[in-house]
Amino acid sequence: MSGGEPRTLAPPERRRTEITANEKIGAYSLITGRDPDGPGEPRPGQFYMLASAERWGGGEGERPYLPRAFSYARARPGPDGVELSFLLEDVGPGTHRLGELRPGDGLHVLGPLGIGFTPPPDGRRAVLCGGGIGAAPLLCWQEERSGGTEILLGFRSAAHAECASLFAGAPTVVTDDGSVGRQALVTEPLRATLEDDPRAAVYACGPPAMLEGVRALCAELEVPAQLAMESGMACGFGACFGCVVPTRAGFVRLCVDGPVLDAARLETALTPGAGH
Amino acid sequence: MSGGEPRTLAPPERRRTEITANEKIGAYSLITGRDPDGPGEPRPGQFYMLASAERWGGGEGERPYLPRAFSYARARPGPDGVELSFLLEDVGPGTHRLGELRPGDGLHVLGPLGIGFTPPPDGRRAVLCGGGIGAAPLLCWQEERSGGTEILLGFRSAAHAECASLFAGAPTVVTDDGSVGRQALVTEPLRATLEDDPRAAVYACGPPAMLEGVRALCAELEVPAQLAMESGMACGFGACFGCVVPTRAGFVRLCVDGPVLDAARLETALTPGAGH
Amino acid sequence: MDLCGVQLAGPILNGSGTFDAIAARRAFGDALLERFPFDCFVSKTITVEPRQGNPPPRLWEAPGGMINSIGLPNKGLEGFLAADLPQLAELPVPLCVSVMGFDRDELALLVSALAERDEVALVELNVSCPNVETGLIMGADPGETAAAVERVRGLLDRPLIVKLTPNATDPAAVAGAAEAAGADAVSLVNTLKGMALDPRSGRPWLGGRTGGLSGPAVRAIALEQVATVSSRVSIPVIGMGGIASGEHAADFLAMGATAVAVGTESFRDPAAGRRIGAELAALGGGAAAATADLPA
Amino acid sequence: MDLCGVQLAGPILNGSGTFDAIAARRAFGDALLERFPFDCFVSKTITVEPRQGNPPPRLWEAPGGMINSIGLPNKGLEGFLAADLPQLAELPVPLCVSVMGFDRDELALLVSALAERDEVALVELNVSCPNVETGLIMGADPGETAAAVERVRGLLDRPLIVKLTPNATDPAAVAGAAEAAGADAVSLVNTLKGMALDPRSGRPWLGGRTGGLSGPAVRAIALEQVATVSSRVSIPVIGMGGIASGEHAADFLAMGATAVAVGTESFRDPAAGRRIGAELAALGGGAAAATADLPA
Ligand SMILES: Cc1cc2nc3c(=O)[nH]c(=O)nc-3n(C[C@H](O)[C@H](O)[C@H](O)COP(=O)(O)OP(=O)(O)OC[C@H]3O[C@@H](n4cnc5c(N)ncnc54)[C@H](O)[C@@H]3O)c2cc1C
Ligand SMILES: Cc1cc2nc3c(=O)[nH]c(=O)nc-3n(C[C@H](O)[C@H](O)[C@H](O)COP(=O)(O)OP(=O)(O)OC[C@H]3O[C@@H](n4cnc5c(N)ncnc54)[C@H](O)[C@@H]3O)c2cc1C
Ligand SMILES: Cc1cc2nc3c(=O)[nH]c(=O)nc-3n(C[C@H](O)[C@H](O)[C@H](O)COP(=O)(O)O)c2cc1C
Ligand SMILES: Cc1cc2nc3c(=O)[nH]c(=O)nc-3n(C[C@H](O)[C@H](O)[C@H](O)COP(=O)(O)O)c2cc1C
Ligand code: FES
Ligand code: FES
Repeated sequence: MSGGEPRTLAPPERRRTEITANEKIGAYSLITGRDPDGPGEPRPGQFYMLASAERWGGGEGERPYLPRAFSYARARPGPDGVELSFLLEDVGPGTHRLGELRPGDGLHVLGPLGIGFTPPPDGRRAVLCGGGIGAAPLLCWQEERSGGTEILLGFRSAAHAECASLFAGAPTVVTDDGSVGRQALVTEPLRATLEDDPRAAVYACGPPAMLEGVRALCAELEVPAQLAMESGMACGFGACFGCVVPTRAGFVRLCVDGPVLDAARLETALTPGAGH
Repeated sequence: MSGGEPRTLAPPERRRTEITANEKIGAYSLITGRDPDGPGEPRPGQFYMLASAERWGGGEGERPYLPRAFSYARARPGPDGVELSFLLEDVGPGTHRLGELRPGDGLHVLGPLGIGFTPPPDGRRAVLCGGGIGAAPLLCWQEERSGGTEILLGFRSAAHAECASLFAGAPTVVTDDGSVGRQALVTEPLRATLEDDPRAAVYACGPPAMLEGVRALCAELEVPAQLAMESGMACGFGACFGCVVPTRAGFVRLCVDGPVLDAARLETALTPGAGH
Repeated sequence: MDLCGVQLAGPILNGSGTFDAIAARRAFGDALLERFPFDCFVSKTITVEPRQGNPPPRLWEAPGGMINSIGLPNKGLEGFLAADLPQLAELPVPLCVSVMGFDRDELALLVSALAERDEVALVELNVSCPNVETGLIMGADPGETAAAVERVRGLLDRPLIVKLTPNATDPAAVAGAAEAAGADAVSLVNTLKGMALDPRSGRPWLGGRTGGLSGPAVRAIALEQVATVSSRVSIPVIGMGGIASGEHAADFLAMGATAVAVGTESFRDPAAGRRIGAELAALGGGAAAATADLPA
Repeated sequence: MDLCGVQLAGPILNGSGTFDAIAARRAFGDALLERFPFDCFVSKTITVEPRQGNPPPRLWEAPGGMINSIGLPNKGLEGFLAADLPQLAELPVPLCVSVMGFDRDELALLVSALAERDEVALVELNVSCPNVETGLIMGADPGETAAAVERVRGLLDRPLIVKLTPNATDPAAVAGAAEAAGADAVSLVNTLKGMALDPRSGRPWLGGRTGGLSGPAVRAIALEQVATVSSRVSIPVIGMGGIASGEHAADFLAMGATAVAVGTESFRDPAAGRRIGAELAALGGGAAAATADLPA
């Protein structure tokens, strides 16, 4: 950590980790790599830039060429270094290639990067709100905040909702098609719990439209919210200036000033080109 | 065949074949693909342009990007189409990728291409002379010429020489290091047999320096020779004009006017950029 | 569709010098004609005198593409008219002949000779070479290009295409000059100047020392130039550079091209043009674009 | 080695705008300074006024590279001097500041302000932008470039590098003009103009509509320009464009570059510069080149 920000510093070079597991969790994959050379305690909300060591750019790949950004979903100490897990949704060539990795394969990582979640101010209860693959950073955030967190998750379908089983307790799950839980957007149960008891701090991650729904709702109910956002990234460490999102104070680079942003800084959580 | 040339026509498009076998033959790999849509009777000396169906250019690969040229080593009729075998030496990204193919994988082929070997004129005996991976086209040429062929093969080492076992009869084998047969260049036994009985026609394939040795020797002894040559190819069907070699009559495209050239057409078999 | 008054069954041409229909027929026989990959065939560039081309090696595989230093080998005008033209006339699609002259008199000689042959539906001027009189690359200079077009315009009663080089500060200015001088269409991009070294010797790999880069690596550059040129001229634009799928073709059409050409991708599969045309048609936009100009 | 009188431990620079040492230090802490990837640090280009840069999206992944439309966001001259310069002065390597002006007065303002600061070892003029007075891209035109260099040359007692754009008909002529006007070195290539469309909407993807292509896709183009420029000028040439390995770096040095810069490859690994330097040293040639100019 530096300057009080929830930021664990990264070694200044890409390193090779070894895949120890790749599990299918419904529509997603949970890949785990053993990282003997990286810090053992990344902060929930931080992310890593990932690339498979083989068949990825630089002599092998047309696309993927650049590394891809992923929130870590779990970091567990092991005898040979921290075991980092990432929850992936296959949306294109990079996520597809990462999802193919098998135990023993090499995974290049740079990280942890960016600023993670800040604990709730003045004794508010934490409400974690995820949309789809946005569940990933909430997993380690729940693990770190032993007890007292409420979890609301929205998914497209039952296959996507399977990853709710990774969470402790009984998350509230809604789906677009009603196949698991109520047929609703996740902002619906969020509104219910916040109206019920507004002494909360919301932690949200998900697609831009959902984050914008959360932002508008929290602004309306005057509940503080931290949004873990996405944007296209080339480097992840502030070098390319490619990952900016608009804030009330102008563009900020999501990789060094985020990916977690206080919702109050945003006029909107919708950024052109983000999401898919 | 067209116009009396030993040339079987190819379908005018790349097609997908399925790998049925990939055997290690010492230092080389013999890969076999089932080709239901191609002609069953290519002519020995003809070649195919190959690319693996996955992880090769066009969205996947930086290099290999273009297909690679390979003489077919065997073509055997099967119930579901001809089984085409290629003998490969791993010298770079393309041959490496092809050597990794496993049964069931897709192999893109275009061919057969080019002009193959012409039978010996006026009752001469055929002397097949191969250097290293140059043994490949001699294999099918020997199979087609039932009996009466003499086979001389030179290799770098015993591991390379293992592929001599693919030939019928008892090929004469020499190696650079003397680990199998005499320590000699293959032009040595070639000189011996031609001086013994010059009523021969030589069919040679191998690295440029060896082909040049064969060419010079056959010119000296006035023995006709056909050389199956190599050059860097982008297309294999005359489109790019990239594969030219110098002849006494100027540059010719090896892919449509070769790869088998009458040695008498050449001043030298050495071409800048060919071989490795 | 209609390209400068010539009716084509679709918008897919080949890039000059990337498909030799005569050699391909030797390899593939008449099946080539039955499943011909292009809607219009563009010949390799011919010159007045025969040329052997550059010494090998002529090819280098680059990230996402290749570099060639072929050097315009061709039989020369007479050889082309005698040996090649009759065979190209047998193709099932209209013929465009590409020509290059090292001065304007050569260009005039080439164009007037072609003007006499009915087999020739269109002529393309490849101006990516230095003018031996002025030393300037014709296609990089608006004035040079205009002068070349003016010189030959009156000699030909058929459409005249000017093929632009991307190695220019302002290709749109060159396109505008070509249009003003009477060109019926422009095509772009030709290859980008590039170079590679022999990993063993550290000296230039290509026999011609430098060469031209083509393939997917240049697609983004080509698309930008096509968009800029299309917005500057009102004559048809033929877009090319790294097109390898129907989606890529659709991108060029969306940025203002009337037709597209497939070059390097044909080396990977001689049927690439046909596949790309079919993919484009399946996208809808392409089919629409292809038929939009047909007379009612 | 010696670069225009500045002593460097090796020949590896970063490309301007491809490494923000201040942001990187926030991510990596002081370990960055202990294992600093470059032998000389080049700042992102600064302008007189602060700039927000282009709207997102700013990035597109292309075959063998990427397109960016960043749009030169920076704090402006005052902000740079106050906030950034003190932090950049802590880096363990000499500092080169890159500047861009939209007219010559702006350039003069920037260069004279930097001339007063001892922390600045070299200044690079990024001339890949239009001169708002003449409308010409400064770096594509020899006369414009010469006038810009002449205007600032007398204002600076330290080495002045001119960064050339590859989007020019004759970059060597521009380099020659820069040399004649007093530049101490030239660097090239900047990015190549390119474009990509949003696969969903078919409209330009980048917020800035067009962008600059970089990475391995441009390496062959860059190498050719570096070779041509090196043969035309006698001042040092800093080569860049797609360098991703020591072998690539060695190729640029073999074609006449005195030093090389690593850009896009740093995005894949912040330590790329260090790796490339080590690979180059292992090849021998690089180490030789790196020490050849050291005073005896
Ligand atoms: C901080 C952060 C954390 C993240 N955490 C996770 C996580 O935990 N799990 C997870 O699954 N994902 C996560 N993501 C998203 C993940 O990084 C992307 O899904 C991934 O980069 C997509 O790469 P791809 O190659 O699979 O798909 P791409 O093909 O790159 O497609 C992704 C989107 O990029 C755009 N696109 C398409 N083609 C191009 C192109 N050529 N160039 C540029 N853009 C293009 C489109 O909008 C497309 O929908 C995170 C992103 C960020 C920034
Ligand atoms: C008609 C014909 C028949 C052939 N038959 C056979 C056969 O039966 N079996 C067999 O194993 N091989 C055969 N070959 C050779 C085979 O085609 C080559 O070994 C293969 O293309 C090498 O590809 P690669 O990617 O593995 O190696 P590459 O990396 O392409 O290396 C091969 C050589 O190409 C050069 N080179 C290196 N980099 C580049 C580059 N970027 N661009 C261009 N050239 C480069 C170098 O000289 C290098 O040594 C045949 C070739 C021809 C023309
Ligand atoms: C091997 C090769 C030869 C070429 N020869 C010519 C030529 O003779 N005349 C010409 O105008 N363009 C020639 N070109 C350029 C192509 O027609 C085309 O403009 C360029 O390759 C870009 O398209 P692509 O990326 O689809 O190949 C040649 C290109 C290649 C690769
Ligand atoms: C994201 C990005 C931002 C850049 N910003 C600048 C800049 O501010 N000033 C400049 O002179 N060049 C800039 N460049 C160009 C690089 O310095 C370099 O010239 C170019 O990228 C080619 O090198 P590469 O292929 O190694 O990246 C930028 C390049 C990239 C990719
Ligand atoms: S991803 Fe490069 S600056 Fe943020
Ligand atoms: S390989 Fe293309 S012409 Fe021979």
